[in-house]
Amino acid sequence: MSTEAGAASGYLSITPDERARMLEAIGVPSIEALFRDVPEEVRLRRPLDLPPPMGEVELADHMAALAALNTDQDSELSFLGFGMYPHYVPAAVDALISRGEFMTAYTPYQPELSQGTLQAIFEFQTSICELTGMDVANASTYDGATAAAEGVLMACAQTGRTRALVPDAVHPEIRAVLATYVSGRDVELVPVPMVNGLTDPGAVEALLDADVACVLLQHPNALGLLEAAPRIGAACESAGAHLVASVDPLSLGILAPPSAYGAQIAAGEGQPLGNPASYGGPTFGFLACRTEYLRRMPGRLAGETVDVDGRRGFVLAFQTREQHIRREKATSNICTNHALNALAGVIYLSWLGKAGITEIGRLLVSRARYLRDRLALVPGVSIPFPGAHFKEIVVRLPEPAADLQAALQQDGINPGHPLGAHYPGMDDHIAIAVTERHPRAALDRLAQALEARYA
Amino acid sequence: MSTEAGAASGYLSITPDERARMLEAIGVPSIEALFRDVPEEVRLRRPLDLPPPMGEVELADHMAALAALNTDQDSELSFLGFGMYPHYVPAAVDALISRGEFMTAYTPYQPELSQGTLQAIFEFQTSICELTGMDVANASTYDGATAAAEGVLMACAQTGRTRALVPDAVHPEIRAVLATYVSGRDVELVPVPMVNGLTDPGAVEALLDADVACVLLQHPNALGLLEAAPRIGAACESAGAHLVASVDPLSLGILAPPSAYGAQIAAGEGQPLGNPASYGGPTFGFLACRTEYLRRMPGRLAGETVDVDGRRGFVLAFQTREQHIRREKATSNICTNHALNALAGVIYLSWLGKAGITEIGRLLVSRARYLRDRLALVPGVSIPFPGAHFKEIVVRLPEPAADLQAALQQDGINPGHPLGAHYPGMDDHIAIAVTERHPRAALDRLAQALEARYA
Amino acid sequence: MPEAPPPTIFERSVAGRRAGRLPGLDVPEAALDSLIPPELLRAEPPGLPEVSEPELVRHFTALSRRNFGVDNGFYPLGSCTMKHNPRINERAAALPGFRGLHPLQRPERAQGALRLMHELGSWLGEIAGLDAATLQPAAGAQGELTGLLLARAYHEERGEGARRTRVLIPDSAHGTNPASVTMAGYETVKVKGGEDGGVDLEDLRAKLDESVVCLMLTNPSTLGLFERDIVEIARLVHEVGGLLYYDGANLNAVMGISRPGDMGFDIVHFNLHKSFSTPHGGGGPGSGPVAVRAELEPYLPRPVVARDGDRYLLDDDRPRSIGKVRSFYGNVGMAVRAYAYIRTHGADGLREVSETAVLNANYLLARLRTLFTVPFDRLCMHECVLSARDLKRRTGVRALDVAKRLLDFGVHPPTVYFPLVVDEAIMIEPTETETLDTLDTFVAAMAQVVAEAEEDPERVTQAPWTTPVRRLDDARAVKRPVLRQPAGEAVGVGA
Amino acid sequence: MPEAPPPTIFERSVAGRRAGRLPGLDVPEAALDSLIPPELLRAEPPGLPEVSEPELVRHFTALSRRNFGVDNGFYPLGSCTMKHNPRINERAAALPGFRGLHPLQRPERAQGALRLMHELGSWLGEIAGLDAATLQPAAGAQGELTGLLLARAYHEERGEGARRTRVLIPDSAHGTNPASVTMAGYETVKVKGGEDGGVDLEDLRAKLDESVVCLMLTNPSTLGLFERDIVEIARLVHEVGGLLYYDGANLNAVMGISRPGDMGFDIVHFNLHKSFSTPHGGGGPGSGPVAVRAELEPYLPRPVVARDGDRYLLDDDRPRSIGKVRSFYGNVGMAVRAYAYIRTHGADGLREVSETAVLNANYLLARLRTLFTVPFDRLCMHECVLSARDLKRRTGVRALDVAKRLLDFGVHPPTVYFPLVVDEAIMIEPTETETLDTLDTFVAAMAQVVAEAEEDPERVTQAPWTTPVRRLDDARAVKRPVLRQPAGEAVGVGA
Ligand SMILES: Cc1ncc(COP(=O)(O)O)c(C=O)c1O
Ligand SMILES: Cc1ncc(COP(=O)(O)O)c(C=O)c1O
Repeated sequence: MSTEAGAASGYLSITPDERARMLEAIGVPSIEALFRDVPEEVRLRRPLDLPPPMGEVELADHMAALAALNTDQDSELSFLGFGMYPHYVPAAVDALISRGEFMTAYTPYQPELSQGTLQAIFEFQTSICELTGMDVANASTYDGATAAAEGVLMACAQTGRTRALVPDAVHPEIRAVLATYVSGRDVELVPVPMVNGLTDPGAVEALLDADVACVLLQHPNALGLLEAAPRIGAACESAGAHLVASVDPLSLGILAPPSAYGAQIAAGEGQPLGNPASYGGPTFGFLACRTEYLRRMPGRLAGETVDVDGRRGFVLAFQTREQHIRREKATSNICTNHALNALAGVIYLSWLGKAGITEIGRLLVSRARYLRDRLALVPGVSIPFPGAHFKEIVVRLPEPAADLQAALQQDGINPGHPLGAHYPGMDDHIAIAVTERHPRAALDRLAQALEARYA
Repeated sequence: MSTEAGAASGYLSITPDERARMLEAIGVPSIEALFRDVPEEVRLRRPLDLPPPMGEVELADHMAALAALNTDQDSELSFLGFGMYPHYVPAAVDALISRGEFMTAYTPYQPELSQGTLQAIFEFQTSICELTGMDVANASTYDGATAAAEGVLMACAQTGRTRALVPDAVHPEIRAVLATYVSGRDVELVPVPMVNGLTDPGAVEALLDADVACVLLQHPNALGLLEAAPRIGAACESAGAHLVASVDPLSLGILAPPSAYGAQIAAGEGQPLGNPASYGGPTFGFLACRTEYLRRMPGRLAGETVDVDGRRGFVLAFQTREQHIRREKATSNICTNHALNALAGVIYLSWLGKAGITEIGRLLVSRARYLRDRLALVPGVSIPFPGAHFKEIVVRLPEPAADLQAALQQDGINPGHPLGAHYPGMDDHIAIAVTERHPRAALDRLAQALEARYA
Repeated sequence: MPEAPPPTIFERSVAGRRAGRLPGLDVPEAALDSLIPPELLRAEPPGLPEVSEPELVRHFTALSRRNFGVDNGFYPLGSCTMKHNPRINERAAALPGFRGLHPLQRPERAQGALRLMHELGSWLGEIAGLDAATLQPAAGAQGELTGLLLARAYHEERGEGARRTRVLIPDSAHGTNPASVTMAGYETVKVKGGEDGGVDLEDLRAKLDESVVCLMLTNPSTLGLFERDIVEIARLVHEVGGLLYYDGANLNAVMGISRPGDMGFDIVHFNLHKSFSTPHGGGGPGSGPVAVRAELEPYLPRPVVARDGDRYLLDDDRPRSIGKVRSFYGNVGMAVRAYAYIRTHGADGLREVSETAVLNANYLLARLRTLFTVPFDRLCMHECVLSARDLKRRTGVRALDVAKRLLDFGVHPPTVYFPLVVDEAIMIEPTETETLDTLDTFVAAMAQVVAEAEEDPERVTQAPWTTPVRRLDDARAVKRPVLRQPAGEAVGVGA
Repeated sequence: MPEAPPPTIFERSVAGRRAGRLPGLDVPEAALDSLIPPELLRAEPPGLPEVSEPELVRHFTALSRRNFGVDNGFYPLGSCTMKHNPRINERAAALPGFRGLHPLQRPERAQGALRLMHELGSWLGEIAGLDAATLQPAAGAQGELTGLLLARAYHEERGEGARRTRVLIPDSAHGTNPASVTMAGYETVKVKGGEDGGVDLEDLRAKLDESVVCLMLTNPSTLGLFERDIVEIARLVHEVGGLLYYDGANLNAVMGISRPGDMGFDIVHFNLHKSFSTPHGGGGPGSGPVAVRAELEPYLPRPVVARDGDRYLLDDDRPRSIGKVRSFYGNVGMAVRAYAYIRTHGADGLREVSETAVLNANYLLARLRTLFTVPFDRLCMHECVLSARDLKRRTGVRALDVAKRLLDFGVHPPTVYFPLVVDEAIMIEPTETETLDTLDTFVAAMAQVVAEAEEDPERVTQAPWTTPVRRLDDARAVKRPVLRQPAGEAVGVGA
């Protein structure tokens, strides 16, 4: 044992005295003796090369100092979006998900002790079904990208086909993850070109043949634009392909649900629902499908049942799909998912409610339109894609977007995300996201900054 | 009803429909009719003149903007103390006291539903008794000043005497509150002068006569110095007066407890125990006494007992002292006290533990001495009071302390609290507090700033 | 899951364990007795618990689970206004700029806090219909003491200090009222209640003379009834030179509807932890600001938050002030929450709060009136007081038994035996934040309890049955007082 | 206090209620169908619950109270490392600079996060005895997939991509291992366990050839036993050109004691939510960083956090990378917690963590060995696996029954029926954060359950008795699946 007096941290609970008694009960002379099965040649005979320990007092200051090196969304007027958005996280969400009973529990394998998590998942599943119009939703995936990837794999398995159409207008993070997920599988990804910032429906129609398992449609797409979802859905249907829709959950108060345009599978990034950005994670992905897909669904599913006394209760249902039962034949390898983030999601959706989900949709689209119209008037700035949008708009600048960003950040404005790294030829394009936390004055401030710069 | 559609805030739970049904059940035609007992001449027939309502999203930003106008203890290197100290609040304390079961409960009048609060108070009382060496502690008072004031009133009532000696070295906030508390009572406060920053024990001895109920001794005193507590305690005893000691709870790992120098009553400010400064409150006061004083103790007392099945449980004991039973004959008017802050206190003390309370005392006195020695070497700076100190020191500057403070704050250092407003002739004195959050480098930074200024 | 009664934290203690880790000594080490005179040093360390963080967290989590707050269910505790505690308020108070602000920070660098305090003070003045306010008092009772001392200062400046020594208080008043009178060095004189639950004007007239400091009233009264004669009462009190004091515990009934100042009150205390939604914390912290008429403003506790153009400052130069009632400026952390609450609602919202509180209480009164005795047959305000007098006569079941039986239904019982003027009082304050479903469920529980009282009274008189502990022996706690873990006994029990 | 089964949040819904308030429209209002083509608009709003904030808080508080976490008691769930979740880690992750940091913030303005990620990566490398690490995988299973794809890239670059298709996995492995193999497009080949619980070297040799991608092992194995032949195993696998993959779920046994890299492993995944104390959250989020030998570094998911002098940057120019396994850079919020955890302990502290974890497990094994069957009579590492085989034979009571009966004692049961190679397995992982008292109480509970099994088996086979619900009908949940609140049905039920 490293230290003779007391434990190395306040998280350890065995005193030196107790240790001695325990060793005696075990019948070994020392801690060292417990490790006798570890061959000498693989023993580490030096201390790990790690920085010295810190007590909580110093650690708190150290972590605060590190955090202070980051410019967070509230330290500047930020229009960054492109996949993650600084939506408001209600105080009640944080207060509730940090309750130890939720936060420190494992996956609800023992339902009798886990009714809280299980019922919350059931309510989460219901909320996601309500939003998407699907029949079944799982308990969460890691993020929106893996949700989409799992969705495509499901569609390939279900249809027995091997090609998936993946428009360029799908977010590059999703496309990248999908490419990795299929890299070992017999699945071919076929890109679909973009016209005017939109997936070209004609190209989709042309590419749809009897080998195509599905189209992955992001709507609103990576550029914030609304796709011709009904037409693409109809095209899928006539080709016997399935539609996997990746959607922004906050759009679904005003936008038609995936079910309405024929999707069999809906996926999405849950971050806008009560989850902070946290430099990209943890957030959660959601995945929902038509009943036909139920047994192909990866991950946890909570279901309602009764106990031996007839009392209502919830359990993990259809576990035979999962890796711990089905092993190599499982629908996916996912085990630990993003339950606490999904819990934040269902609390958020309950906070927002039926009226709120519609209201926020209206607010976001209206503000985004106001900003787009306002920026269109700035000399030198233009609107490259005329289509309808949701909460994020793309504008074209008279300079590289990265230059604008660097300049405006000096004055506390982060004007959005430069698109050049993602789309060739779009160096002067910038994606600008608007939320309920961006009042008109904030939008005007951005517009004025551009006016001043390009005057 | 003000709004026809929906409630004014998310905290209201009655819908317009329900309202109509309820009015019907009551048998009145309108909300207005419920107020028929309110005479027309006292009805407010206009809206209150208040700012318009704000939803949570905007409110969060508004509150953050207000908060940003304040320079908090972590936004500068702060040596402010003089009654409130930026001690570290462990993360576990915040996590636990914010649990709704604790935070949203009332005073534990229904013990069957309040065993959590009651047992925590019992543990708090035990901790305070352990610290102070007293027999009985109450569940908390509003703050250290009211605790001291209640202590003095207890001593007057118990001894049947009417004068209390109040040294100038007692913190001005305590003296001010005490003066207010006795203003309507037959109690006379007699000041005791300070010599070298200390209460003059000779003066105490001279003033102690058969009319003196008690001496209020703060130890360490307002200037951070250690008083001649044993001598003053002995003097009290021979004069038949009682000693009310006001103490810093964090000093009691290394300093003799009030019981050791003859105090009958111990009081103190609990802020150092796991409570943030919050611009002065809420924190808590603690009040403890010898058994003889039990029935004079103000406020709540939790006691152990058993239920009808013989199970251990806790209740509010000796309620016949309190205002809700004894009314004008109660020991005090205190009702709502500072239970949640005291809960933070007992969690903090359990976090610190027996070893920690001693360790922190050593650390603080050592750092303060280091700083005092270091500053004594700065040209122009002197140590006006040579006595032993705990965690706060006073130094004398070659300029008004307020000038130094204003200058150093420009560079992110708040050098401490200028004493001129509290003690005549001390314009060039500054009280500098040191905590476990002030590593040597921070102390050196202050010293270097003074060196630079006075070079 | 069954949770065994947890041991105390002292019983969990094992020598050598600890949760917290402090920085090591980073300055030259010196023997303690070289820094501090040996006679001032402690011989034995205090016997604080020795636990690790996992145990610490589990222990206090377990304790919390043996507690019941508004978050856990209906809490119609009359006179306590147990409304929902909004979580955004907690977030606001936890902002570093508020939470970590030192009270001696220079006002130039505390402008956010000072502005908030100044605005809250003026809003409270507007709500009360009075001219100035202090946020210093820490709770309602301290607000009362403050108010009485303000009255003293007022009378003293008018040369009437010695003459005025009596404070009139209705017999239905809360215990803190008379206790505060004593704290202020005055004498309590009780005023009887009249037929309709209001102040008996005859008795009031009889007791009013020039020795009166003030009359302390709650309005609505602790009976939940609006004082219909308030204008006349104010006239009478003022006629003899007395002041009118408003105990704001019941303000939740009248916000935006009727203002104490307009009723004739001169001094008002608020309970931010009642009307303005700050959490009760299991017995505090609260906050008891006091608003007054302009004539009383000079006496307010010092310092006063003042405004000079765009700047806010602490004015401590207040020669006529009564001084300080607590250190620094009061429970500013609670003021932050109350500020957020008022800002959330605005004028119409606050009015709707009160309207709904009164609606809910009258709904309960209407639905419960056949089950219990209604002492005063009037519409109530934000709470209603029933009596178990007849139930007791019929069945032997008392108000206390009803309260205890309700525990088995997962609701916190109403206040019982207060106000004292109603025999077997049951005082129900639902607040505006409850749902109709909750109110109906409560009515059903009450009906069941009354039915049980008729059919099987033991079911009620022996209740509760399902709580973590059952009825506790109060007498034993006084006869054989155990007010702390016996020293030494505890440590090591857990091992 | 008895808590009735709460309705669902949908059943609490009443039309017209809402908790959240959004800002009003502050830009020119336009008809929605002028902003969005009508065919893209939604006809009916989604049926989200309509509740006020008080109900929202009460509902999820009530749900939480029907849950059990490490904060509530002993949680010796084998393979899950349910250690205490330090609260300072939560505070650190909630700092605005981490919590509110956008992943696309320019790296110049995310230096704190990048530095933390870079340091954590290098510490994990040091702990694993390997050269480079990625934090991108979101959980252990994703770490496995990542590791397998790294192996694929490695073999492909060596021109062996087509040839190597088989992944060897011991039969005691966790289900994610074979599932990940399938995800990666490979074939799982099972390797038998030997007499002493280790890999059967004969069987391994028989299955090793040049078609092998890698061997996936946990060490200690899921039996809680250290693989004594690890050096030989590594040699054999490497000899045929295969790689050695380390499933880090059991790393808590060997931190600072023995490093996977030194054992011969080439790829290691960590579970920050196990060994490094980040909370499990009722099923995530976790975090599954992967460390590799230098040869595999070029294939790591992009971007890689790189260091250039004092600056940290995101290097996305990684042509040989396997690509991305999830969006952005992984669960950075969990990395913050793990960083704080490692920083708290330092080298000696981490070693003591493992030593104590192993001590506690062996203590339980020593005290429980007479109650159950011990499949392998060896010292265990951080967990021990017992069997209820003989108990079942004698009494009919199965491992599942033992688990269910333990619920009545307020402890979470151990893992049962895993690993699959042990009949009626009971897999106990106490972790290092438990007190001796807790361990002893658990032993006593186990002894009582066994005694009951002998004397009154129904007491055990019908358990639990005291949980909020009793045994639930799993079959019904599949036969008559109810996976969501039926649409429409719910709303208004609460009214
Ligand atoms: C009518 C009334 N007045 C005064 C008080 C005292 O208020 P506090 O507990 O805040 O001191 C109360 C508290 O319950 C009350 O109900
Ligand atoms: C041995 C082992 N391997 C892998 C995993 C999968 O890890 P995760 O749940 O983080 O995906 C687990 C989880 O329990 C495990 O115990």
